[in-house]
Amino acid sequence: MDAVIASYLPIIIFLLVSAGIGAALLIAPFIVAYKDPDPEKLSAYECGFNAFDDARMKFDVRFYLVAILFIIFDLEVAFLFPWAVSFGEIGMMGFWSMMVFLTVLTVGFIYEWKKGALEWD
Amino acid sequence: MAGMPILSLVTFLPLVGVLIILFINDDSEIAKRNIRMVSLLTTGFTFAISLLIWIGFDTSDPGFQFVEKAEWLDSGISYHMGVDGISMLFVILTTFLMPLCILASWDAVQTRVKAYMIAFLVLETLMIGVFCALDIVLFYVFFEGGLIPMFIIIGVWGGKRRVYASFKFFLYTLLGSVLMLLAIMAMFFNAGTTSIPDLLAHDFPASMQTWLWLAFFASFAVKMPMWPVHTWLPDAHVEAPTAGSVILAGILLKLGGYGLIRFSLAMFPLASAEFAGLVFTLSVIAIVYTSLVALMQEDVKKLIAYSSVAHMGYVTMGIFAANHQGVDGAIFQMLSHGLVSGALFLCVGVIYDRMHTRDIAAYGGLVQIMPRYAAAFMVFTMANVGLPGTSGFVGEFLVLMGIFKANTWFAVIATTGVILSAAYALWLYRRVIFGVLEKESLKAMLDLSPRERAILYPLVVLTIFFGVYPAPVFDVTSASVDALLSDYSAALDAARAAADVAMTAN
Amino acid sequence: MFETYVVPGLIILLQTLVLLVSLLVFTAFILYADRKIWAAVQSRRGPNVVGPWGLLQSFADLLKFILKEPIIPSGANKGIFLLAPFVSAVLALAAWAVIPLDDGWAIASVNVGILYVFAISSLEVYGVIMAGWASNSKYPFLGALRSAAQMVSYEVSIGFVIVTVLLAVGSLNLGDIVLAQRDGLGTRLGLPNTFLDWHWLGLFPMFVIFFISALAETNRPPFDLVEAESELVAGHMIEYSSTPYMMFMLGEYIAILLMCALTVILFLGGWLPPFDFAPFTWVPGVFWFVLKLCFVFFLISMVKAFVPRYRYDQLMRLGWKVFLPISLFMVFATAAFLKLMGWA
Amino acid sequence: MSADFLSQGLALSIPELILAAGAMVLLMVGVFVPADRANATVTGLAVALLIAALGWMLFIGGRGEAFAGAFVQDGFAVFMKALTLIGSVVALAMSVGFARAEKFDRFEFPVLIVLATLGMLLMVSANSLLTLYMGLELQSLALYVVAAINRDSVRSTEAGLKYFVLGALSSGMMLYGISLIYGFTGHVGFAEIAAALTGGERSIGVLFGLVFLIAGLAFKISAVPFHMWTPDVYEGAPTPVTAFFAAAPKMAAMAMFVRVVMDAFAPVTADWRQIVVFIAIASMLLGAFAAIGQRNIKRLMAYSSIGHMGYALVGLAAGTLVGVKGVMLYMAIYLVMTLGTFAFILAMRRKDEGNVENIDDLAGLSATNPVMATVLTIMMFSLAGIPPLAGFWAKWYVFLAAIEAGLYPLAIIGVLASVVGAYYYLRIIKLMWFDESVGGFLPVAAELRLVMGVSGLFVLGYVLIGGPIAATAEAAARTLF
Amino acid sequence: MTITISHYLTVSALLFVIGVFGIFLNRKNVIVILMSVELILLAVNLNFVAFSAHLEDLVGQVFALFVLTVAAAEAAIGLAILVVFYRNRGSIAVEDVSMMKG
Repeated sequence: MDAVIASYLPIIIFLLVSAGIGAALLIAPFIVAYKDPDPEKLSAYECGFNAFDDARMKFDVRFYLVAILFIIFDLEVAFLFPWAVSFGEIGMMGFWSMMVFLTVLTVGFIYEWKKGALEWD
Repeated sequence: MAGMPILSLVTFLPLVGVLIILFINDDSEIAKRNIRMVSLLTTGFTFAISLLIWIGFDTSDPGFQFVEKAEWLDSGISYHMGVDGISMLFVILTTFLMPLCILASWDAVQTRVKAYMIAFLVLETLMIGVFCALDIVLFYVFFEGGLIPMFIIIGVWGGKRRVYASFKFFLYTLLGSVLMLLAIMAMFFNAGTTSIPDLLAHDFPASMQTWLWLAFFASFAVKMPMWPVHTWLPDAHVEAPTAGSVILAGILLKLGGYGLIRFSLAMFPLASAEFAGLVFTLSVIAIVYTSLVALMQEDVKKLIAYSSVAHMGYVTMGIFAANHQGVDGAIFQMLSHGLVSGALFLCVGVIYDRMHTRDIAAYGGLVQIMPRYAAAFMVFTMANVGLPGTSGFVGEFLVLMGIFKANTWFAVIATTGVILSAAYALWLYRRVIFGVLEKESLKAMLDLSPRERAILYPLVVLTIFFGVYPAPVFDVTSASVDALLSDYSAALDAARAAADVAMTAN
Repeated sequence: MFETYVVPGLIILLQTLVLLVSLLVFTAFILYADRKIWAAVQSRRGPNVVGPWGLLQSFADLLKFILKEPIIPSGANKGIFLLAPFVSAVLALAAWAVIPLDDGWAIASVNVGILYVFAISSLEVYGVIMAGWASNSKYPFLGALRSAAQMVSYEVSIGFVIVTVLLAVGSLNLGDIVLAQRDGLGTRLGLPNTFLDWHWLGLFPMFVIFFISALAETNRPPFDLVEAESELVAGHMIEYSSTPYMMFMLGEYIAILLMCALTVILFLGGWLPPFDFAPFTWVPGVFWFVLKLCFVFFLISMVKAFVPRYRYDQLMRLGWKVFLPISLFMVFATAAFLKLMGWA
Repeated sequence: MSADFLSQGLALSIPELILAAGAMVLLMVGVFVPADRANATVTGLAVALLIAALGWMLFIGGRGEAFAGAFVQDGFAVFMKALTLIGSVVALAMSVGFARAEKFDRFEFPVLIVLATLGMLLMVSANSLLTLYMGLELQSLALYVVAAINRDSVRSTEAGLKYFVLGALSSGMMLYGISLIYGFTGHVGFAEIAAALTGGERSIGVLFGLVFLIAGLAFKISAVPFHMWTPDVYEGAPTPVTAFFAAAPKMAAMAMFVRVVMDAFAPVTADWRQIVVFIAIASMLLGAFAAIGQRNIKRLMAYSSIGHMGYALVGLAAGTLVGVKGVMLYMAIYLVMTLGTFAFILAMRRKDEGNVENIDDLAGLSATNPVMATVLTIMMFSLAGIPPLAGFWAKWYVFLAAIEAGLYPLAIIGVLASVVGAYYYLRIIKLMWFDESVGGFLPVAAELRLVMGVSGLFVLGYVLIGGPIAATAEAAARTLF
Repeated sequence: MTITISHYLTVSALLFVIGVFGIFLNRKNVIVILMSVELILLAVNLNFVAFSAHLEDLVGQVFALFVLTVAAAEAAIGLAILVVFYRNRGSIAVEDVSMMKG
């Protein structure tokens, strides 16, 4: 069995088993539980009165902002991972490269901060 | 005088005038007057200096004279100027007509005088440059550059349909010449030079000559103009201001003829011989057809415009007859036409300035109130018809002789054009000058003013002078034309010999 | 074929079942423990009816959930609505595949273990978003958005924290990360191998940040704004009932345990004993691991009991304006320090 | 990796480093300086930075390859970078008045310009597909934002969105091409690719890759059939942005195009030539015909630029020294013309209406603002390629190359398209000179006057100063051979 | 069955084509276009990694990392532009991206 399969096959099996457990749990009540649906029960929850417009409404643009910031920073992290792992082998050049990179990131971060992108209200 | 760059001086002198004019504001009458004076002085001075060229010209030398050469722009291209017997007189013609044009616009142009004069002076530089250029790229630059001022002149100061006319003029001419541009590039790569003397000495391969000839023909035929690409010309002539028409008819059309002699005939002899039939056919159609069209015109300027097309038909035929009479005649015809048609447009301008109409029917009986005008107009009409004793006769006669030698049938048909031209020209003259002076508005018209006399009389003198004594022109041209034709026949003989060798080898 | 694939496959299957079952059972008791601790802090008795001291309470709850009527709101997007709890629970479980309980005791000892965990826990946000969107109801939708924003905000800090650990370790394998803590700061300072070698000391600020971020990442109090009963009722889970609801809760608790396990592995020396000499070395590693796990969970539970809930803006400010700069700076500092000391 | 290697590379890329570090500093200056002065300060500093980079590159910096051959600073690069930097500087300087008048004061604009310029410099110097991609994306990402910078305007944001969608698509296609080229040649360095393609049978995979790569490149220079974004972006973006779009990125993208096909794919010239010929013809024709009906002058300039890129590609299609030189000169001259024209467009301001963009607003301009009208007339004639103006020489060089390479049909179609193109340039001249005035424009800001004046003089005086420029271009082009 | 390079190429070609078609045939929502772009980049990355393994050359993987980064930046900017556009126009339907026609 080659090495890659050897280390990842368990993960696949593990995933399958957990999926099986999950599926079993999910399906169980549909098989055994008592069912008596009526419109009141099936309508969406909304503080005591009927929902009056589409639930998938506009929402605050700041959520987008957070999403965008997340993409950027998470990606930096993705770069930092291999750098950190091989930190011992890449010498001063590797160190300084990443320092420059992080400086750039910091500049961007300061910019965001000063522009108020991090203010929630 | 040796060592003085006289050709450059003549070419760029008008630009000095432009510089001066740039610093004058045209906001008052006095300023406008100053602008006109500066322009007149500039053109006059240019003419005076250009006469030095004629004086210093060595008629026995068939090659280029007053040559100037300098590195320019890029490898291959150079700033190369010079004149020979073929081009020299066109330079003089240009510088001669320019002051007359300025004078002709003295009162006629009242709006944007500054821009108008700048455009004319720039145009003069470019036109002189075309005839002086000894580098083919330089030639093209001057040749094409002329479109810019002419476009503005027609479009801004022209008549009712000026926009249409100016666009048509510009696009037709441009369309023709871009193909020539490609041909120039191809020649550059084949011969490795853009110097006209070198290109003249270079033998282009026969197959290439065909294409090059066609490309050049596309440009010059539009510029001449030849049937069927002449349709821009009536529009442009009619709509242009008087001085614009004079320049168009007097000089710009000659660029085409000059180009045909200098490039088509001299550089591509094999193709010229091959296509002579085509040219003859087109020319003959032009002569007959446009003469007939001219007969139908109700507009004075349009009539003269169509007559120009017909006359240019003789020129092309003369050139491609490729014999001494033909080429000499063509050159003479062009010079003469430059004077005569220019003069005719000036004559039209005279009455147009008074009546603001070009309708033939609006006139009649002018001889009674404007005798001097009638006399001058008559001389030019006769010259246009080609009556012996006027310059028009010499050129036309020589051309017809040349064509007879080349092809009798074409000559016969072409001769009918002479009769037709007599018909329309005399008819025009009769309707405008003779007849009963019945229109009230006409009766108030004055005869020629001193300024108009100063414009028209020199032209009258020259028209008759060259009609009686054409020798000064032929003196200048003969050596160069001889050289050209001997090269031409040598090339044809060589090609024939090569073909024979090829035949026998087979 | 048989020997190469089927036999090892069956062995792995067995191990997996053992691990999963024990994990689920463990979770059941952790839940119970959570409620008990909370009750104790509030001077209540907590669950005490089912089984001795109420020990079987969680199992009773399970049965109750299964027997409840599963409701799918009429406006909901049925497929996604059901998929959401499934995703939450399965992903939470899946991450456990690489967690080493003892030296070599991991179902899969992949050499990108930490990346795998990081990736799987990033995916958990999908469960929340799917639930919020599929419910087609306003409160779940808002709750899901808030929850997603919260999770991603803190994930960045967690990422930086992990990077500092990796700088010190030089491997992505979770087992290696644990083993590297055998010789840490303490040893370098000349002490014997003890719990002072573990990263919690050397990377103390990161340890704190990690712990708090873990709370936010798993929507635990004081950052449980998603379920904030007073504001959003129950966040993305409002429309759920029966086992789908239970699976969210299950996923949440397993994720909490996972975060505890990660804390243990990254900062508390995994299965290593606190003192590397007898009698501590006689105790099997898995015991130490579970012990540490329980300790961390106890901390989390205590936090729930006595820290008041944050406002949403405070939460975001903490994440972006406090943790992120600090952890970013710590990456600089750690790297520079390691270079300066010549330790890397 | 020795320190020598690194320091040499850093020394060669100092212009880029100036811009990179400078952009960071500018960003910080922008946020810390009081908001009312931020834009002016940052713009001034950005201009200084760009000029510093230009000066360093021209007078101090060395020449050579660096970073294991991924970056090259040769004569060609210096020439095209100089054009790019000039384009950026002028476009930025021209934005000052607009920013003041139209309340368009975001200090991010100059910063983004600096970043985009940095990307362009990288593109020009790229000697490997990786560098190329990074430079290209740095440029593109900055440009997407710049196009949408007026975030309260539907048109600006729509321009940004369109540019983004099509830009992302094109870089995706290009990347796909790059991945195929990498896969089938095994290299990303231009020299190595060329070596791998020499001699051996070239695989269909490489050709596919080449097609995709060229598609992406064509998008960046807005050549047909990848031009769709150009008119909308030109029209929608704020005018200084359009001016920038028209000037700098075109230079860099064309330089990149030239280097890629001339360096990496020199062994398969016959293959890419067909594509380039097709693109050139299509661009010239579309640029000529589609511009005729336009009423918005920015949109008209967009079609004009499409056409002009077609002409520039004619030179590239030749694939010879003359051709490359032609492309370089074409771009240089086009840069001047386009900057001059956009200085004019920025100066089209009326008292009550602010900036106007309609061609009809030009009517009768020669009576009200004769100097402005004259400058634009010169520009239009030059764009139409009428001698003796600079635009003619630009065409001269590229068509010369086409004729030399025997691409007669291309040359013929090209010159015919230029005649059609002349029509719409003439239409503008006609409006200004032949038509009745509809009211003049406000007095022109000093910096715009300067740009108009200098570009007008350049276009007019090219016949006098063209020699040294052509010689420089030729020397620079030689470095590619 | 062994998985060869051509299998990877086929998959990535399919992804690429789906992405391109997603852009051109999609007439509804700009977000779908953004997703299609991501799909194209995914295809590219698959190519790079497959080639990298096939050629036993690391450059491909490095390239893939770069592409990944740029793709993220691109997605961020794309979303940002889309948000401002939505704020101005009130819609992100493809047919509404049409203030300017040409």
